[in-house]
Amino acid sequence: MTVDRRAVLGAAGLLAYPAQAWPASNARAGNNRVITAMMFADPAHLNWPLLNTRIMQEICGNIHEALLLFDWKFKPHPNLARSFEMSPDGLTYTFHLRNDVTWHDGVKFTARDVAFSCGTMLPQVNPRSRNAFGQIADMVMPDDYTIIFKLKKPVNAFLISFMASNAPMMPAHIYEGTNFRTNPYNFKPIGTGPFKFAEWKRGEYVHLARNDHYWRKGQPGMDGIYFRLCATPEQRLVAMETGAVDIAMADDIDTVVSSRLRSNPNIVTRSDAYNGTAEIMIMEANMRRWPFSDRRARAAFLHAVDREFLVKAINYGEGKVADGPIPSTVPYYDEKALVKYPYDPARARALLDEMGCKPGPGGVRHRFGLMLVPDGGGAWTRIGHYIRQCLAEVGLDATLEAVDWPTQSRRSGDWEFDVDSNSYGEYGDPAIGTSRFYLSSNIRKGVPLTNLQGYVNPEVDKLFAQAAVAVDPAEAQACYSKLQHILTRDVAMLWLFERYPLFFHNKRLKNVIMGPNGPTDGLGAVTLA
Amino acid sequence: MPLVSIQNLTVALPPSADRPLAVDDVRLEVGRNEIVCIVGESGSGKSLTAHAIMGLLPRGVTAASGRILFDGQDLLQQTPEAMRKRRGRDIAMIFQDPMAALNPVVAIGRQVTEQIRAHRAISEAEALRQAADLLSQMGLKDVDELLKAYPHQLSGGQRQRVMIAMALSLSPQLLIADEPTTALDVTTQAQILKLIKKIQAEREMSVLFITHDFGVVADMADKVAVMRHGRVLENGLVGDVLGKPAHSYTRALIAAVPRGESRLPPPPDARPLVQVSGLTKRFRRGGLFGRGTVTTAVDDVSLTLSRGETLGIVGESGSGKSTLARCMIRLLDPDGGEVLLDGADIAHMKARALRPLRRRIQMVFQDPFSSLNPRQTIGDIITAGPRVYGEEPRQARARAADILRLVGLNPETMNRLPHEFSGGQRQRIGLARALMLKPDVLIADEPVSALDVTVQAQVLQLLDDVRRQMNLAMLFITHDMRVAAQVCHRVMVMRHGKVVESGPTRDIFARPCSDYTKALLAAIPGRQSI
Amino acid sequence: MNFARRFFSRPTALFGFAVFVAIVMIALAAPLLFARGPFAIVGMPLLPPGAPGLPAGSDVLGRNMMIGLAYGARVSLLVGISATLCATCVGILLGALAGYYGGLVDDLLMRLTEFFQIIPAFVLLMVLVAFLQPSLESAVIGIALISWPQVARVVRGEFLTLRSREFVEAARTLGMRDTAIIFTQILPNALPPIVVISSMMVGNAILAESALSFLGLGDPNLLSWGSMIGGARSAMWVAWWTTVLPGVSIMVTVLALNFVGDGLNDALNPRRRH
Amino acid sequence: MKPRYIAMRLVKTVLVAIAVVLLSFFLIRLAPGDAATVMAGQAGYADEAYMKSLRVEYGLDQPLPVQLWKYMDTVAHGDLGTSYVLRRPVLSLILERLPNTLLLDAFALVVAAAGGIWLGSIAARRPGSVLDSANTILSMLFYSVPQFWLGMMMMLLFAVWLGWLPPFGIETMGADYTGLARMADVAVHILLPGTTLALYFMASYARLTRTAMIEVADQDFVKTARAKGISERQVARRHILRNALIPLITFAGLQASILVGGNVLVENVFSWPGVGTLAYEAVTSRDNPLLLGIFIVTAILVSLFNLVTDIAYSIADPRVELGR
Repeated sequence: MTVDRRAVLGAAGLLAYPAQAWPASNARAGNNRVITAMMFADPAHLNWPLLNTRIMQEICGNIHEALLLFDWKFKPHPNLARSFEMSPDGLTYTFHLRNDVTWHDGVKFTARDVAFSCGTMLPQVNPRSRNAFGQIADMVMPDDYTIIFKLKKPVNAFLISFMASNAPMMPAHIYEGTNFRTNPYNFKPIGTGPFKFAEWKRGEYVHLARNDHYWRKGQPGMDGIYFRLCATPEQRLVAMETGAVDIAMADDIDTVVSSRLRSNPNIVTRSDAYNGTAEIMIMEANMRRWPFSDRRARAAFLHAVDREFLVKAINYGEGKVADGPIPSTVPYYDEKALVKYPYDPARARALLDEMGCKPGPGGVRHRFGLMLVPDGGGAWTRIGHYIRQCLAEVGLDATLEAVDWPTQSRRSGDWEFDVDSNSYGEYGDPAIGTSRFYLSSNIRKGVPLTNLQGYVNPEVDKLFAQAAVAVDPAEAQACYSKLQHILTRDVAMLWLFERYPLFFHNKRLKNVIMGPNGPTDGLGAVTLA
Repeated sequence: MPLVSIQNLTVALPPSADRPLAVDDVRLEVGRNEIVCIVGESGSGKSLTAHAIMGLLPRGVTAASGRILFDGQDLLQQTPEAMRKRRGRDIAMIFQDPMAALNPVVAIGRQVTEQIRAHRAISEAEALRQAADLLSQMGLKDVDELLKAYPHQLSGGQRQRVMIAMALSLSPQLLIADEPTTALDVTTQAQILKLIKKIQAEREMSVLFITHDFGVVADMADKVAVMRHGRVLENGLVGDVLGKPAHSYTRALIAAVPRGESRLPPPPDARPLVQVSGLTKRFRRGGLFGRGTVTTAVDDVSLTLSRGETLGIVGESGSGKSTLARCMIRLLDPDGGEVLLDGADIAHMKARALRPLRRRIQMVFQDPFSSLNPRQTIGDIITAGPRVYGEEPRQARARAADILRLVGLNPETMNRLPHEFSGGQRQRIGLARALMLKPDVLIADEPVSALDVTVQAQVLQLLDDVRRQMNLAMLFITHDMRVAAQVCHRVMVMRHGKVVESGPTRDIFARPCSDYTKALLAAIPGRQSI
Repeated sequence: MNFARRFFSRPTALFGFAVFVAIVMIALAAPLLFARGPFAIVGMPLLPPGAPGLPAGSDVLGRNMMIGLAYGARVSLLVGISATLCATCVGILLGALAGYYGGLVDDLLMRLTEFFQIIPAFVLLMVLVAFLQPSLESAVIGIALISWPQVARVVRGEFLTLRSREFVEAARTLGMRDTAIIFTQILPNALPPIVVISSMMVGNAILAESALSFLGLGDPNLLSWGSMIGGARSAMWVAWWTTVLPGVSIMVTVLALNFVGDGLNDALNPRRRH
Repeated sequence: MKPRYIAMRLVKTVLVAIAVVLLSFFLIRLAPGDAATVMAGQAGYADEAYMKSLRVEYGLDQPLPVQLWKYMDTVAHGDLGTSYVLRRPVLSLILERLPNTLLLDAFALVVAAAGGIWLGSIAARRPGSVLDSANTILSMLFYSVPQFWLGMMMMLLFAVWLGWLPPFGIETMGADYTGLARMADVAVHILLPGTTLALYFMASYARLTRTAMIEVADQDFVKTARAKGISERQVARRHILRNALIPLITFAGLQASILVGGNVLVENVFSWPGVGTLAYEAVTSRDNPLLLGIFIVTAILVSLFNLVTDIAYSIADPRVELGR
């Protein structure tokens, strides 16, 4: 079955309401040089490394900056670092910093801040930074604006670790020697970015004001940003349509209605704003339990589910079927290496028969639980409902388990599940975002978002290790190609689809998305029409 | 020309009622400067006649035909606004229960001035001054305090005086008093009756007085009208009607009024079956933290009761007579003293040990409507006791038929539910329930006070017959001296939880020792005339 | 007989009863009428009511809303009635003990019901359901747990007044045991208000279940009216029927139950009729 | 007697709060998962060291009785502890939100009571009339509708289709209004959520008023009032309504207690920054100190409301004496 989005839209158009909703001008009032973005929940605090969630990236990306910026091909460019070089053996990196950068409180930004961020604060509080910065053996600062990193062993993903989402620069004069978790500046952060923290009214908004002393000339192009709390999906749609809010990011708008916003002439839609994160929707099978301990059962699962339909109908076309562990939008993806599992219920049944998972009374071969990501009846619930129907066709009876976040985290961490649902971001390099789910060394009971499935393959372990220290990109590519073959052959995970979260902004905003990290790189370049 | 002349008044009830007419072709006159009593039992239409005069018939009840001439004008033809202006000014009314008739959340003063100011354009202060005058005329003291008080802070007598003061505030020509003393204690009743009579004489106004009690009629009326089933049976000067009643119903009514003198022989001298000594019961009120207040409801009461005799406990409300009974039958746990039944102290017995003894003391309750479980058939109600003690259901039902016959009911009524019976019949059922257990002692707690006077006489007779037939020891609790005189061998007068005096009925009535007893006796309405 | 006549003489009670019976019939017949179940995808998503084969339109997944509404009735009624039954049984038992015996038992029970009165009920319900894991059973248990104090208070009040009525005193003087008095004398007379409050409580339980499902704390394997609304939240501007129809279903069902409760109240307490 | 009684009630309030802490402390901890797992899950990346450091910081590594003891100790010092997730003092978090919830409550209470009493007294004037029936049915309707859904529908109607009112939130973002302009701004925003809340309670007020007025109208003192010859309007106002309103005080107190904990659903639907949304966040993130804090503050407020209700009752009805 195919779903024509336009037909859907036509049906919906029957009751297109008069566009006279509460006027945006009312909602925005006064200053037109201030824009409003939305947040679906209040963040706990504004210490970015301490809680590296998407909402923090969106807000703090305007306050904090990284040393490097990355282009659409994930090539590094100068940012806070004027220039940088790597030694041929891949063990020494030198960064030359700009000397015209000041923190929002007027203190000069220097190498000491970089050393503090990369050497102390980030590895300590941001688990994702540990891969790269954990390998730092020594840091040398010949002057205030130069820093040299010496590594214990080569790290293939070292430079990409300087993406803003992984390595925001934090002010040493604020945090050094303090308890990072309780520092009062967690609620009034100090950064170097185009906007500075102004006010936070919990339950309502976070207000960022223009940084008049921003080092990049001519930026920022507006007076401030309000991040307005819009807790429910219907609020977010209304806010966007009425123009009360200028920007909707990532999951703010349910895919169900994305076509409606796409067709709105006042709104610009981007589906590439999160290429840097490169998110895959997955299901994890607990490989300690039969039948999913058998690769044939996992293969049958994939054959049973029409993932094309899942993308098109359930996710309204916003994405692409995920064939393997590495998303198709990032480096190292190798389509030729993949073993694919197209929609084929007959094949699924055959595989299950072959492995001895035979139909019992009522045609049921096996009953198991399918734990859903709690999203209050959103996309994951729809995915769960659809997959349950698909599996029933091949004799697998999945019971959906609705849990709340704490329960989901605890049960998955403690391996108390048959199949659970999840998603992961690649964050520029498989060594940062991907390998953690497949390495046997990362089987850690009680810790969510690790190798929960209990997948063990020494060859995979070896290849990931080899790729991580490869200095030559070709060598890394070879390892990752081989990995993609082995992992897909083993059905090391139930990959569903790559999600391209949509980014919407009012067309009065220009230059909003400038690279694969989208809003995380900040909205300093934005100009207003 | 009489002040009020009711001509062929018919009052119709709504279609859903059990009868079409509440008042049927009534003719009645109230002359100037006279008291006319309407006397009748419940459902006689006496009250609705009065309400018709006021123009205050309940919703759905209408004056279907006839005229009510007041000073020559037909009140039934008046506009509602004209009637409103007359009410309170020309015709005033006082009601049975002054507690219910006063607004509980408005101060007394305000309630009096409200009436004055509804008809006269004067200031609140001036109205208050008048109100104070009126209240003192009614014999009330501390008037200024009283005006600020709320109804619940007053005694029953004070409240009714306030009601009368209110009614008289605009010097109406006619005062309608609808059973104004029925809810009051007997001594208070006497005072209020006296007050009404005095004021009537002073102001030379007309009073229409509604009552069920021929004793009151005898004391109050110049003329009397006897009503039954919405009709006036007899109408005339009070002396004529009392002396030579023309209608048999009137005769029955007069005969049924207890005489207030003992007809019973002195009690047989026997060994006491029940001996109560030093019985005390206190009630505590108050919460977890606050110091609760303690009232002593029964204070060191002793008595004896023998087979075949009836002991009357007489007292006004709050005298502790009901509490005493409930302690003796262990519905309440006494705080001190003992209750010996055949030598066994049941006052402090554990529930388990007490259970087999319970059948020996039984009780007949006051309220014929709440004393029978509305969801059980008569058969189930009266066989419940025997079944508790393990009697075969069939045998119990056979005995139940006998007992029902004994109390004057048809045994075929056993499958009916209580609501199908009248008040008097229900009291008989209650008695049957008690008798089923073949008790030695029967406690009757105001068994006839909720009944009409003719029914009252029948039930009293039945109780006395049963007592004699079954050789029961009977404790008879009542507030009515006349009733006590009729059925009791001995009488014990109680007040504030204490025994005032006790002795053979004749002695008490003939030679009361205490002032209180004397006051009680003096307060019996119509004592001289009937 | 008399009771039935009194009950059905009210148009609202008649309407409520008829609607309630109809909804029960739909709920019972749903698996017979729609064997494939409510989750089957039958067409394009968000088709408006009246599209071929879709009298109530399709939802965000292209499922037949009609079937969803029919199956939703099963969940709502099942939760509503079971939770009420549990709450009523517990409430009667504890309320009867407290009202009849008074004293310490009463004090303890009143403190316990006060606790439930003080803690925000819905927050407590969310904690309970999170603890028990969202499912049909946990919804029933949770709702029963926050509802029983209401019954207990009513039963206690009834017992407090009834225990001093003379027919109860009479039963005691006859030597009847407490259990017999509670169950044969008092309880039958206390039933009318219990019946009334229970019928209203079914409605409230349905509302609570829909609120839970709306927030995603319902049983994900069942389609309930609340979860239909919750799942279609984001689509409500583009496809009104996805939220309006389940909402109206809840409203009509609860309204019917409240009308029934109102009718029962009047029919069982003829004196309070006006 | 009265000050003493009030003092006793305040002492009781403290005892109730302690009982609430004890009961809910264990109740809350029955739920699976803790704040550490939540935060690890949110961060998208976690390891043992990170989670252990969180647990040590929160004291979650201690045995339960020790945790309880420590918590009671902080509470005894007038401190409700620190939120796990938001990392700020619980008391200030709650006090930040409480005014918003109280504002919404007060609006809902006034609208519900005024509207309900008005509707109820109209209905009571002619029981059984068409107006009365319409009133009853309408009240029942509002009583039967799911609040969250009613809120969504109101938003759809008044904010989206008609465009008369702002769809959600408590004030206009970035407008920085002051004084009257700000009050007007908040007033416009409160209309939808406030009315949604009020309609539910209005139904109860209307029913209670109607029943009470009909019952009072049957009482003897109303007959007395008529017998005095005062006008029907005065009878209705001074005698019937005045008495009929007394039971409503109890209901208003009850409503206040129900509302003070915040309404999770209505606040959620309208993004109203009140205690309800805070409680919802606290439950879903296992922020136990925050949830316990909300329970304690609610318990104290409810006890105070009960006291105020009792005092108001004793003023309105002279028969009722405080402490009896």
